[in-house]
Amino acid sequence: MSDDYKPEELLVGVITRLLAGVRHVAVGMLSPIPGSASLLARELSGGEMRVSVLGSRKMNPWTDGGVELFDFAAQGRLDAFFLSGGQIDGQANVNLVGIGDYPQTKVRWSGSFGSAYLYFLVPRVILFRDEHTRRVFVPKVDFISAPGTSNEGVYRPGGPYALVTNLCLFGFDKERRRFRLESVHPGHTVEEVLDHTGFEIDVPEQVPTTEAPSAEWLTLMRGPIAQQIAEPYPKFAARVFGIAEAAA
Amino acid sequence: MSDDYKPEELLVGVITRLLAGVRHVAVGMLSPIPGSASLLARELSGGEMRVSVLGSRKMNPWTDGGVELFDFAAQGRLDAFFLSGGQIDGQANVNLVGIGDYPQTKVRWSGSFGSAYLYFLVPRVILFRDEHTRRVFVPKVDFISAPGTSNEGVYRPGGPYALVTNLCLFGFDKERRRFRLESVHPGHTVEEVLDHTGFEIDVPEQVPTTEAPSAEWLTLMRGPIAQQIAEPYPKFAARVFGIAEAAA
Amino acid sequence: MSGTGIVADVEALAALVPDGTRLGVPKDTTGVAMALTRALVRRGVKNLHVVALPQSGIQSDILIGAGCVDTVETAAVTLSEHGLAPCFIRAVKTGAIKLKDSTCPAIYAGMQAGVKGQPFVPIRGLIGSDLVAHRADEYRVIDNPLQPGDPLVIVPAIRPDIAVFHAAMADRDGNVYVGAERDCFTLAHAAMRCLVTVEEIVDDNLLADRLRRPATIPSIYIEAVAEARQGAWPLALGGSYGPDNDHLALYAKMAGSPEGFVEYVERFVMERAAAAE
Amino acid sequence: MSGTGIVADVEALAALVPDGTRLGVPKDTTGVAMALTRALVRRGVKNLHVVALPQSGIQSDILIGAGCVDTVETAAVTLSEHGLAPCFIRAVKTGAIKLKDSTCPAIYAGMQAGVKGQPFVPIRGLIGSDLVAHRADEYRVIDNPLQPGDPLVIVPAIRPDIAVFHAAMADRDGNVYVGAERDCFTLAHAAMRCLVTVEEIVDDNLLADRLRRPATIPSIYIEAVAEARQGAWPLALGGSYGPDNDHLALYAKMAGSPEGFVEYVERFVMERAAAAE
Repeated sequence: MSDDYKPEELLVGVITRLLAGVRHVAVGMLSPIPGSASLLARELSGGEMRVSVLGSRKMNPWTDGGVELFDFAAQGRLDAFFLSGGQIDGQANVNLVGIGDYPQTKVRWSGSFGSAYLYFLVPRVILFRDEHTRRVFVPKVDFISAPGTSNEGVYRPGGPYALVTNLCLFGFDKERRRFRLESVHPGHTVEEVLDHTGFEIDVPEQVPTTEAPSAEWLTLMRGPIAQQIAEPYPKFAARVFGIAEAAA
Repeated sequence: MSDDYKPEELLVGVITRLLAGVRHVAVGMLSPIPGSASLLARELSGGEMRVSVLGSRKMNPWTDGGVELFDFAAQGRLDAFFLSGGQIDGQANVNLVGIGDYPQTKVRWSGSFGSAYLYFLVPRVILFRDEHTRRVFVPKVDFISAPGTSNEGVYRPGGPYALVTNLCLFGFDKERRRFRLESVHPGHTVEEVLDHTGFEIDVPEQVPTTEAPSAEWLTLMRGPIAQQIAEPYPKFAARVFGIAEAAA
Repeated sequence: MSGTGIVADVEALAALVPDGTRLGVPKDTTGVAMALTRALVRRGVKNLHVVALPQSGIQSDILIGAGCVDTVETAAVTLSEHGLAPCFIRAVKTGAIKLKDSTCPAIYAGMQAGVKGQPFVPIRGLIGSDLVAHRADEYRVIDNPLQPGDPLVIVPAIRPDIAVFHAAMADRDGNVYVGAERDCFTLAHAAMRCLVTVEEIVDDNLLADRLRRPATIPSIYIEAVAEARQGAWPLALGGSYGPDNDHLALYAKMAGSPEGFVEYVERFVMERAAAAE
Repeated sequence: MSGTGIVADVEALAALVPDGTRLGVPKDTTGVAMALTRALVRRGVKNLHVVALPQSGIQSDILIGAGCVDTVETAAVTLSEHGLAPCFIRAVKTGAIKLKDSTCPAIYAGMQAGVKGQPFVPIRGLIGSDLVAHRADEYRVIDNPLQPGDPLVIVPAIRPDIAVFHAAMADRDGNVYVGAERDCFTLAHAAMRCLVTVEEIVDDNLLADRLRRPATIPSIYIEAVAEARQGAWPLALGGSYGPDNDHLALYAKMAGSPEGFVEYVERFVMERAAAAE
């Protein structure tokens, strides 16, 4: 364990652990932290894990159009994916559309992208949002882009596996349809998490501190992973891992 | 009109007339006579008509796999196609499977290919069979690969438009669900047609003789059309139009 | 249709797009016909129903801002790393456009059903999403006829009136080479009509080119083609050029206010003569 | 799956095909893995369920004649210009194989539904065909939920256990270039596993080759590849070589009698050592 790491490096470490044993993980657009974690997980798997990164030229195996990733997921070939949300509620419902009454919402975001599909079909959907506030983590989302849970009988091999924020790591209990606090990141507290979370969660008596990335992992992040992630995300690689943008 | 033509050239002429006004005609495998007629029709259209010939390298626009022709037809983009049958009955039902009780038929042919689809979707399906016998033209087919007619309510922009044989040309009356004798080829008679047809047909009082190909059409057939059809069908072009196989 | 027409320029293509067209467009990285989009604004097209495969960016944002759009059918409108799409956001808030919010795979599946001439397609997922609740007339939940007790969403086939995109090259017969951008096949096949801009019109037949043929859309789907150098600018054309990120950032900034957008259109849309496109 | 394996030869590939496999194969002109087919006969595979996209020829005929096949699911089995498929015809008459007769577009649509992970697909046509009557457990007529009074046939998704085909080249990562043979994409994507023979294994990465990438199936779908020169012989490989019509005529003649077929297998299948393939 090292004390000298950036918050992004901690999050990369957290997500990397969530990807253990995955055969194929896909990373969506604008996701440098999940992307770095996926590449680190691949490195740790000895190259066995497949990683595809949307927006990357080199880490993009698809040759059958934009539909291919979705078809691949629906066939059960994709084990892990990342989603975020403008709002996320306690049942893991995700809102990517807006705040207020649809359609004339008073706040509008881009749209639902592939969430309403992949959330059902990918076994480990990792929710990631680095703004842990009551504005984001609401009691009930204003618009369900993708529901966190489904009634019995609905074909749903996939769903929420964890929620990673800048404060903590949640697991999701599908039976109870609730998040459970798994660990709090170094420097933060359970109270802080509760203060900034707008929905009810399960809190065990002992909440561990999130494990910091090991020196070995940090070396990998700042070495080969930084080089790889610099291709789709040169600015991120420069800012977090300190490699020159030109290196991409 | 010319007296000096081969039976195949007569049939090419008959089919060419059936293709007047077509935007796109597709020709299936092993169909040199329909292929030649389609190419002649294109020539006469000043190149406006599109012709695709399965099995041809040059006259094959498809680049999205074998499904593309079927999708193209289902969208209503294909105006004419050719079908044949091991058996054809008086309601224009087509049998490409076999004779006897399915599945263990005592005679078995290759199979139904795309008939059960294209027969519904292509407005002018031209049935072509150059063996006019009661063995082929039966009262009722043993297996319906593709039905000649459908009940009301069934989506069916397409269907049988004509039946061309070595003896005559039939039209098809969709309301009455019966073939109607349109013309008898030179050298043959109505009685001969009736003798060799196993189903009931409508016979008008006056049955014209099938128009022979004009000298102009024969010149085109033996010139540019022979050259074009020699690419997919070198043996046919050599035998019928007398051009050297090497010319392909 | 009597063969594909090679037309003079994007203004000539834009003249072929009637008001009220359901216009199929690709996502930003696939080859967006931006020069043609500017020509559409110049021609003052109205009441477009934009259907994006499966999402859109600056193209839709400009058309919306310029008042050309009635309805947007999409999984998202976004300037991606340059932020939210400002004109889209404003139009949503004022109710100036009708929304048909969807999700990428539903638009893909719907358009593929359109390609196949089938009336609808059953797909997984979506059940319980408000996307379905708000489009209940189109997205129906049915019981799987092959396995009762298995609910499924069905999506109606999508056949745009006209698809428009930008590609690397076309030949004089109107065959269009799209390289790795397979979504262009889906758009061209699904749409009733297809208008294409290309970087370059080449003399050799692309279907006769063994290496290019597999990535060439045959002319039977293409109504007209116009040459438009840098026709995807400021977006990228895969294999040819990248996005002009400075310009996209400038757009995001200027379009952030209605006045700024008007100035953008004046400078970068209206004053760009057809010759310059 | 831990990356695609490059295996030594077609015998090694054949060893990966269990008895009872539902085997997806392409039509004659698409790149049929004939060398692998001979290896399957040598290995003595049993009870194959062959599903052809959408029809088959000498490949299925040999497998049927050699007793490797339990079920044939196809729009046709034919030697095309060389006539009917003799072993297939005999097996039908004796009831030695189960038949799942279909029509080309239903097999395409079913396999495309398999690619998309959807349970079925509605298609036009077919209503009133005995193909539907004899497969009533699979091909159902339903009422269009979006437009009552519009009957439609639904076809279940097809996902073969293993797809096998022959292609021009693969790289060392297992990416496979199929050129214009788009049906190979459908087979590879639809199948649970995919085994491929190629004319040549090349050193350069095919996905990095701008011209070949659009026609390359990425290795994520490919379990194993073996080099097999002339691996489609006596059939054609598009862009590489044509069919050996003399040999196909010889096959048609010899396979015309059971004894002749036995002799054919002896001469052209069993005695062809793996090295020769």
